[in-house]
Amino acid sequence: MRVGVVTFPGSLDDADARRAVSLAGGEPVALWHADADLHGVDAVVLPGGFSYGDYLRCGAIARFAPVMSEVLAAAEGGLPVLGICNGFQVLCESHLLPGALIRNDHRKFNCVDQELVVENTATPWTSAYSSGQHIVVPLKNGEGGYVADEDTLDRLEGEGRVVARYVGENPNGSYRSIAGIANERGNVVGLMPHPEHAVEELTGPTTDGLGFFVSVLEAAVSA
Amino acid sequence: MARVVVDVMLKPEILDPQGKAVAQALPRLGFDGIAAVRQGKRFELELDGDVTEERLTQIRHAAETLLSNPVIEDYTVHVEHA
Amino acid sequence: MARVVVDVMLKPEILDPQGKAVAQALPRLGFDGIAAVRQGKRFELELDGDVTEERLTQIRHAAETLLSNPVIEDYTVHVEHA
Amino acid sequence: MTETVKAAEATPDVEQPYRELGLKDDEYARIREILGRRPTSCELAMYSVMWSEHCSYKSSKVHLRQFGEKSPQTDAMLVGIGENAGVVDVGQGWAVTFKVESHNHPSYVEPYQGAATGVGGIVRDIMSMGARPVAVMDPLRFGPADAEDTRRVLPGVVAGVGGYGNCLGLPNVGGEVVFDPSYAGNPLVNALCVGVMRHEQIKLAHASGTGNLVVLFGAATGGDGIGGVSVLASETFEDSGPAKRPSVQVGDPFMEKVLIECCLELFDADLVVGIQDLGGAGLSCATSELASNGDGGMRVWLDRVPLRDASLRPEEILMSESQERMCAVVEPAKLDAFLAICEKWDVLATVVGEVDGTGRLTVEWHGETVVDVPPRTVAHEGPVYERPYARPSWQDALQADEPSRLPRPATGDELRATLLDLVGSPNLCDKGWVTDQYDRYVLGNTVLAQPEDAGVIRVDDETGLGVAVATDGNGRYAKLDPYAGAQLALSEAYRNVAVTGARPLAVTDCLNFGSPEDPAVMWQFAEATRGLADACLELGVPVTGGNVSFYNQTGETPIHPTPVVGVLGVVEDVRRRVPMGFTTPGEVVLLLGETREELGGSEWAHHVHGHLGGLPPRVDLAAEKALAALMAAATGLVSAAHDVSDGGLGQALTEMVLRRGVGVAVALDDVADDPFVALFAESVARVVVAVPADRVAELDDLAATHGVPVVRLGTTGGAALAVAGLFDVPLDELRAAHQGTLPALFG
Ligand SMILES: Nc1ncnc2c1ncn2[C@@H]1O[C@H](COP(=O)(O)OP(=O)(O)O)[C@@H](O)[C@H]1O
Ligand SMILES: [Mg+2]
Repeated sequence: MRVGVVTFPGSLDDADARRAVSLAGGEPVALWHADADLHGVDAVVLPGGFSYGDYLRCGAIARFAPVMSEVLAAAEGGLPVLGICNGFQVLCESHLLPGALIRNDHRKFNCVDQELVVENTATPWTSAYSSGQHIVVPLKNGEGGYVADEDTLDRLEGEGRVVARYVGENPNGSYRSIAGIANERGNVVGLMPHPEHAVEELTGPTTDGLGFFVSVLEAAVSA
Repeated sequence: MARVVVDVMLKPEILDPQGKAVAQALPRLGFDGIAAVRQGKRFELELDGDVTEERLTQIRHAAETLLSNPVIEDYTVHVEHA
Repeated sequence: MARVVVDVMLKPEILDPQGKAVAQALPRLGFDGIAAVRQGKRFELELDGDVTEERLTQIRHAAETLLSNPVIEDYTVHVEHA
Repeated sequence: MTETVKAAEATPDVEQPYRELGLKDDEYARIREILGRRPTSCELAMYSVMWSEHCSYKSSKVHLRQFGEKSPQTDAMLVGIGENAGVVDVGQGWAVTFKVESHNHPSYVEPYQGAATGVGGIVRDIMSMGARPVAVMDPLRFGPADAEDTRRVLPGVVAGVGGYGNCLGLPNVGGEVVFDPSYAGNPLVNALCVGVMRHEQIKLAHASGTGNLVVLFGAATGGDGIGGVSVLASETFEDSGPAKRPSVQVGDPFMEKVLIECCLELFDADLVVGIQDLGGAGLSCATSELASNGDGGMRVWLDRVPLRDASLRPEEILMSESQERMCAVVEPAKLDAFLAICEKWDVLATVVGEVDGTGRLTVEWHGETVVDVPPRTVAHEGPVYERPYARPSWQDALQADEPSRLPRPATGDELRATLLDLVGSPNLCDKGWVTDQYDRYVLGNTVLAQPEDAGVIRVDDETGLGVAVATDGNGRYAKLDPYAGAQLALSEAYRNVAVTGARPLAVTDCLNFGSPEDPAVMWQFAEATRGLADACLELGVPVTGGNVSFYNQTGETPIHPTPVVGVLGVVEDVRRRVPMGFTTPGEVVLLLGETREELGGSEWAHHVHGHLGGLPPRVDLAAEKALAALMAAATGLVSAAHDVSDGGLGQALTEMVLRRGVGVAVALDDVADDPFVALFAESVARVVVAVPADRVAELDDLAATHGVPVVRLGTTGGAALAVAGLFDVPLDELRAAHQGTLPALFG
């Protein structure tokens, strides 16, 4: 089972994502932004970081990278794609996911151990969790406020496409405390918090994040 | 050399934490009578050669696809000096 | 209600990483003939009541102290619609 | 017109503006003597910036020598003082480099960019050793927490440290936030970076091998940070010269992140002979140091330097401090491979010179020679001052003003109120408002980070080899006694590293002082360096590098002398690291070390009485050594350990119970006769540990063998900090007091 992890200029958590894939029992494959080729991977992770410095808008420039046209096409075809933090922002800028992420309402970057509730376990990235399960993983970003218009939000809720929600005080002003969402088909998931930083007792607050990477391996096997 | 300016502002219905912070800071520094503040981005594009209708169309397209995100932002394009 | 706009741009001699990023992205997306891009901030201040010379002075002062750092930035103030 | 060497020879008597450039008459005379003629305007630019205090260390050199002379015998040191950063052997073929530097003045003028470029600069120093940067730390000092200007400076500095470091993908694993009126108008923004490499990957800033090429890569060169020299760039020295150049720089962290990855790929492909970062004094420094350290000479074609601002004159290009630039020496045969990797990362790279056999540094501008100098005279043989120093007249009175005269809390209620007041004071309160703005997770190797005593980073996934780093410094102690103050900074950082289970190995230091032209300040500096060198020798940890920052003062008033000391230690297996917080109820809590009535310069005297006087706690390096040895032997036995420092035992227990929400019940009778002394004295060489009840005897034995006194304090558990016979504080109340302060001040 091969999981591709894209490196854009300015990607930061790509090595962490690859390590998480290995710990889950998969084979990580490094993908390069300028290389319009997915090298036959079974799933793709767009990792966290500051692609192109996020100077314009988070993910705004990365979206146009050659590899993204391949990711878009494959995603339409059902390939499991997980965008974490900056990756989530790239997916929104690419219109693979609705809405957008804006500056945290408190205007500060914040790095905290965040409690989440996993609401949708039907996606290839969340099947290892039980619906309603509470997990704690790091949240670290300056522009993590999820926004979308009311209709979009209602549709996301109605179709059960809110994958994860913040528990307790809203950490960044995200509408309806949304931490992660999926596309209609469910194969494309965007997540603000960082499961790849919660995969080892030694370095993470918990190992709750491993489930995302275990899930996609199972999905690929059953697929 | 000609300059075209693209202003990008968050849509009114989208919360603007930075503008809000400025609005709150102003009175503390003794500036009153300011009802609201919005903070956006200003892009100054220097063109070599002069501004043609066709290039403006190009720039509007860039404003729409790259410089702004239509989901949350509005933009305006104007020529500052041709 | 009157609107006063404060534009804040990095001084010309100061590096502008944001503008640089945009300038490099544009050609990659097929937008050519753009010699340089600078990215700055645009503040839209909504005043209740109308714009008086005295309030403009106030706003210029705010632009100088709060909205910009004169060490690296220049600002301009103009009334958009009184 | 830019003067050629010929022109300078032809016109020996031309007046030159060396004074405006900060050169003294005798320094200018010496330049003429070295060259046997008057310098060209480019040469004058080069010498003036390279002979400045900042680049030449002319006032501090004679004192810093002690770090080498008194350096303890250790085979751990692979690269010592003098290079961009020191390198130590941490075993298994791994080497670690680390260094702390200051960016104080820019951070006051433009807090965000000043702090950001401070981080950028130290990271490039670490890269220039051939290492991958793996973590940063930021020791910070500000004026009073409630001062209006602190509200401007602190949030900007913190956002800048975070904005740059987070964007580089470097975990921030520690630092300091200290408030004191002496830093109002002169905040201290120090930044530390740690890098890791294999032994064989170590690189040096040497331009060797005649025919090798000098490649400038990274950002284009602009008019950043060259204010002074514009007088040279003007056509004639009379007119005012071009538009004033900015003295503050804007950082481009994305450029630097790409530069890091690019450099690492260049190192892995073994494509560089020598490498040097461009920091203070820009190309003047990089070229002269590379050439001076090399075996030949160097010729530079200055007109090939890519410019951001075409109007720059050669004098300005030579001293521009534009950020995010590196300079490499490359074999001609490897140039194409080198450029290909730069291309892959979209990094601008240009051949700007070559190593030649002349032994001289020559710079050409459009075919004309504008610089022709012996490189050593620019880079390494600058002026050296024996600045006069004298113990200030007020020192005796200050030391005589004992805190013993201050009214103290006595009853349980008074002690309780004092504890809550202190744990919420700006210097002792929780620093989460600051540290939550820093990414501590990125790279996935952070084993311990703030608020733990030291940052611990995993170096090797397989073996669990890791390093621990902590920084400390106490300006109040140093004001009372600079010699002891520097030693106390070292012993606290040493202890902070040791309590995690690491073996302290090496030291870096950032010496923040007032004006060296003030004999009192110079005395403080002489005392502090002497103290630090002596203590390093006794503790067996060499100084591997650091930084001096002078002229930290507002008007005539200098800051407290503030030596900031960073200690690096090795952790053989990070899985055995010891955290600071109580984890398990029912464990026995012990205090290791001796508590004396030591309150001079204490947080209690400072916060409650605004008092600074008497003597700082007595330095006890032998006790620190024994304690460190004990802690190393006790990993696997102690389940929590936290050093006792600012704020005393009360503060240490507070931090230990709040970390994981496990309370404690203690009795103070065996700590000191006066419970006030037991709670708030700041005696050194003390650590609080928790041990499973059935293993206390083991610890007692260990302590006995190491000659470390042990006092039994009590037992973990419950939802309060309970002090027998005196008071109880519920954890919620304690947490509210400890965590509420900075959010209330800074939003
Ligand atoms: N500016 C900062 N950046 C990162 N960590 C910090 C900063 N200031 C304080 N810390 C962390 O907060 C904790 C408490 O700081 P401090 O009380 O100075 O530690 P200690 O007393 O053990 O030296 C330490 O882990 C320290 O590294
Ligand atoms: Mg400590």
